Amino acid sequence: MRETRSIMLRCLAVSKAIARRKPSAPLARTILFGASALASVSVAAQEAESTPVLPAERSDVAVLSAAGPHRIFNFSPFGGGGVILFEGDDPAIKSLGNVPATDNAAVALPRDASKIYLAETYWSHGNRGERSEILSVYDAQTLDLESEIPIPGHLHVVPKMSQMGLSDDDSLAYIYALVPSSSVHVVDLAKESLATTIEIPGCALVYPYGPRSFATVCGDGTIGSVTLDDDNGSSIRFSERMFDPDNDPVLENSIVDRSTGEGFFLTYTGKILSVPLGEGPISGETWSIQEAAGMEAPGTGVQELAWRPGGNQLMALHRDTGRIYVLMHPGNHWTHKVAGTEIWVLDAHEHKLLRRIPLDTPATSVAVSQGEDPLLYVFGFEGDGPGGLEVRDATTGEVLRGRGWPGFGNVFVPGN
Amino acid sequence: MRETRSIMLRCLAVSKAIARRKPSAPLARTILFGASALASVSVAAQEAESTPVLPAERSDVAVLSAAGPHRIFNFSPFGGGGVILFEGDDPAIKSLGNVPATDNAAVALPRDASKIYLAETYWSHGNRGERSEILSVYDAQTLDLESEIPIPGHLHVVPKMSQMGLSDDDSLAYIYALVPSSSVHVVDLAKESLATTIEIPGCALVYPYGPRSFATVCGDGTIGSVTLDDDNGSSIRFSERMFDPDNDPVLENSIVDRSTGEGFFLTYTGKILSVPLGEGPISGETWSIQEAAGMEAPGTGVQELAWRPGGNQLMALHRDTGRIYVLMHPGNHWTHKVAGTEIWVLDAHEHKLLRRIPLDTPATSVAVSQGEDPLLYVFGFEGDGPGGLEVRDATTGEVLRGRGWPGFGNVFVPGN
Amino acid sequence: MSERSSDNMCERFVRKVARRTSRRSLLSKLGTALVAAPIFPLLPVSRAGAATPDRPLTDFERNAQTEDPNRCDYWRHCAIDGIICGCCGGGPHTCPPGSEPSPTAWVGTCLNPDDGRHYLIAYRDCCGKSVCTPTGSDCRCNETDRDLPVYRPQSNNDIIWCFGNSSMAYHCSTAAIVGVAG
Amino acid sequence: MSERSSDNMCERFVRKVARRTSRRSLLSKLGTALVAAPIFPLLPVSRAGAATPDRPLTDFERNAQTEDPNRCDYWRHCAIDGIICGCCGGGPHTCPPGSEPSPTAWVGTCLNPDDGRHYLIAYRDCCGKSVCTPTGSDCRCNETDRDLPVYRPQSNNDIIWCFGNSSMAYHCSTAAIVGVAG
Repeated sequence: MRETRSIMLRCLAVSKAIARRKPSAPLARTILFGASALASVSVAAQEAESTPVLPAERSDVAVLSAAGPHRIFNFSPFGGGGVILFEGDDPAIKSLGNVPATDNAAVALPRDASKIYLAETYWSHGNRGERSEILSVYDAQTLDLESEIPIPGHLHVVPKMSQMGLSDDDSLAYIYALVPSSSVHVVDLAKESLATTIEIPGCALVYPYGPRSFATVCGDGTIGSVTLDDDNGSSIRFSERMFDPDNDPVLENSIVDRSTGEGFFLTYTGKILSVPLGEGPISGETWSIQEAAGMEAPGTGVQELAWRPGGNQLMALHRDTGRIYVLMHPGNHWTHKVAGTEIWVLDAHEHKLLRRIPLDTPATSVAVSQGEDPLLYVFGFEGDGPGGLEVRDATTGEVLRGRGWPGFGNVFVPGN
Repeated sequence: MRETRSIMLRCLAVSKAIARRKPSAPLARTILFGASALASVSVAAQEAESTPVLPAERSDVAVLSAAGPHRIFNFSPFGGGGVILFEGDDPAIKSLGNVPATDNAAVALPRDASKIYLAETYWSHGNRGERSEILSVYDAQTLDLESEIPIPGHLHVVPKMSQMGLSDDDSLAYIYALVPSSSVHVVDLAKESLATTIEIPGCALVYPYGPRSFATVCGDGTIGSVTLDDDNGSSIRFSERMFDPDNDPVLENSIVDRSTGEGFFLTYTGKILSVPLGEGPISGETWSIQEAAGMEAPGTGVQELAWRPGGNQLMALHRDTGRIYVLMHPGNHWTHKVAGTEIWVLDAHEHKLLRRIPLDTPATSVAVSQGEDPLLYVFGFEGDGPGGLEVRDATTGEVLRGRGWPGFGNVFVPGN
Repeated sequence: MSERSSDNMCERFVRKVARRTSRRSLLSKLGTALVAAPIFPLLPVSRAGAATPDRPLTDFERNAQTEDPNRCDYWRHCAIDGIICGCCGGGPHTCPPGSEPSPTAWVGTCLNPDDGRHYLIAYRDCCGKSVCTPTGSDCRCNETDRDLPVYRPQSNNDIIWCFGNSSMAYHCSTAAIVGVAG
Repeated sequence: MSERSSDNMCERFVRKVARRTSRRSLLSKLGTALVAAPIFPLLPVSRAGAATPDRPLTDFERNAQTEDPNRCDYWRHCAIDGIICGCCGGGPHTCPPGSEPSPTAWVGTCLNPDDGRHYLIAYRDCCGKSVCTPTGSDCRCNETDRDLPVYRPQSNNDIIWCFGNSSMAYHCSTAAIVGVAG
């Protein structure tokens, strides 16, 4: 045995010179790395040259600034993806960092985007072993995991905006689950614990509004609304039948304004159910976005070509101006996942088409920043290449910047 | 509250008619699915038509036949990949199934490929939580997990053939690890437990041979060989310095024949160290594959263009015929990971070039099946598209079949 | 290739749920339902009106083929969303080795162009194993004929149908014939 | 962006190893080494002869640029294998938010074309977080100037250099200047 062979990996000493950022100070010690590979690191002063020697660098970790209204949170919980953060004003649309998520996780952001909440399922050995159902809480500036709140579970599904959401005051998280029964888990975010679980048989998804309420969509064509009382008891109200669930159902990525409780439920054929979800009976008016555009409202024909909504996250609302953005494509009925070739901009209250924005490449998803100077984010582009993210002026529709990058998924923005 | 709304997901009864494969028998019961969505499934006899009704099908699970010599195990432990099985004789080169593996797992197969051994690291919450270091044992026909043997760990590295291997009789698994010191964990596969850990300071990787021995390569330019005694004690021998570890090191994916103990260690510049690893002192002869091809042996010049070995799993040995296959490309020194544009076929004992096989697309990896009618597998193609797997006649080099499919990695074959 | 039975899955499903949840009222309901019922995988429901013989064909139905089950345009795939198990070592009703068919499924009503009949197709996911790496260029599909939102779960193709499996990890999706659509 | 110190990492490394292993003899050796040594991240070694001023340039050195650190041909990347942290919210010596620099690293000796000097570059991996999804088209690199096999681990670019981190999950790789190659 050769005793001179030393252990390969040792935490050996070097001078603290580098730590103190004195780049040209000679190292006080050498580093041993195997007896036969002894060599010295010398940061000795170079012979005088015209350019200075580049200083030694200390490894550090980036921390983000607090999110402004143009921070972008792209969510793609598949194959090791998760949340990728961008800044809408960054000309390069370069990642600011990312947060991993399990396959089919769900996500929600508080209005100031100071946290990222992820409903996740883990098995201790990847696809097997002990199961953990948790709500992971990340600090959205350090991207450090802050806590893991045990929850009963969440629905594993192609990600939808309405799988999970926060109460208007950001104090409660509502998480939709399908087994053992269709229900919503309510998490008290301050206490970091489950507050209650509310069964919503026959209905699914959560559209929070106000301090302690959420809407839900039901398989019989009604809209439900659940309100929690102070003891976490709950009551549910239903509308009359407002849509045909077999032939022209409400799309999952419909929108309820968290603050005002105004619901905008979009159907496969392009009807919007405008439903104020305050007190009392739930009802509302139904209007057609094609009629708002001066066209005929299409029916449910499988060979009835018309402009129709389609995609994944196919609808966005700019709350202050009441503008609704919808991805539209020409197609027959049952093409509700087809990528949009245009974005239609509609006045949510006047029921008027304001603008049609043609897209160079069809896209499946759209989002809009809140507040002043809104930016329109278009993503989920078709094709084999990188998914891309295009940033447009939300008022004019003009392309401001964009960049190909890999991904698909949903985009979340602060202020919603 | 509407009491008629039933729980959404129930395991409700249906007739056993379908289970008994009587496809046209009417269902005895209806399926309830929410009060408002009541509908009946009727497999009633159709009105007489010319073609028979297709029978109802029962879900089942595929099980593979025992591996023949042309079974292929492609290993790509990144981003949710793992082992994908193919049959070299399948004209479509279609997946037979796959076994998941953690990022940077290591793999080994017994000679009959009846099992798949994976050294894996799991954290209970994906990238965090409790760590498990295990050797996962899969049945290679059912692809079911049979057991998880706790081990101290394995090196996380771009996968290499020599990270892990089995003794000639398939009874021991040798798993290379770097921390806390360079060492080899020996697992008794019958007892499903760790037999011992052997430190190999200054050396790395395992090239098993015989019942209880393995070679290893050392940072000072020597080859080591460890032999276990019956009590799992061990002794190590070293060769004299056989290569220049700073300038012309031995490549990691070098080969030792498990049965004969013949080692073929290939260096960056294309030298092969033929080292018989039996009893006594370790020594051998060094020959140049370029000289075997009638060329000059290249040096280590960074602007010295020559045919050089390069790639990932860049070398294969057909044991019965003593043929060595090496991926070669024209390049300077330090291009040892560049994809090969040719495969050179060499006689391991005569030190002669037998054939140069030009490749249509440069590839980083090569493998050969053992026994009669050997097949040559070329994979790890360059470019953005699917990695692909090309099957060639190992004697003539002729392309037999091939197919693009996503992936990169190593290929393991039975009989090695 | 041989077969392994997927019997008793529904039973296992309910037992697993029982272990995992603390909501006793629900469990007792489920338990009662089981006592009265033979054990068999949950079958999907037909959607009324899906198979009207004289309605026009959807684009999928116009283009569907019956030869290659490992392509998205195979007739049974009219409402599939996922990776075809045939690209992963399985088949139209066969899970790849080492995975398990889900006891639950979503359903499509697809036209077989060879016999002109509409069949109920159960898109049973194969589960318990990480996502399959398919070999083939047309293995990841998203067809939406009569696909409904998750509040109509049995007609929704976005849900991971791995409830009650040893783990809910999704591997791929099959398209088994359940019967003729009535 | 602000910074967080990566001090005391080596110490944490050894402590974690101590908790994880049962091999007491080794631990005592490591423990002894530590008592004698200030706590500081392990620094890589120079390879003798790497920086001979009059040797010809490698292909990488001929083509290297000093403008865009988020491309593979940036001068410091002469021996990198991995995803550039600058494509993930980090920088040449900065880990992306939420990840941790490894206390250990492999080393390259790279020529800075702007000053003609060879620098020792520590390719410290950022760890503790799943693999980064880079944004950019030239972020996954595999450069091999003077890259040696794993039996010369500190010059090997294939090893996941996440020893001693909270978890060994690999996120991306940085390329920090350690000093001028002597």
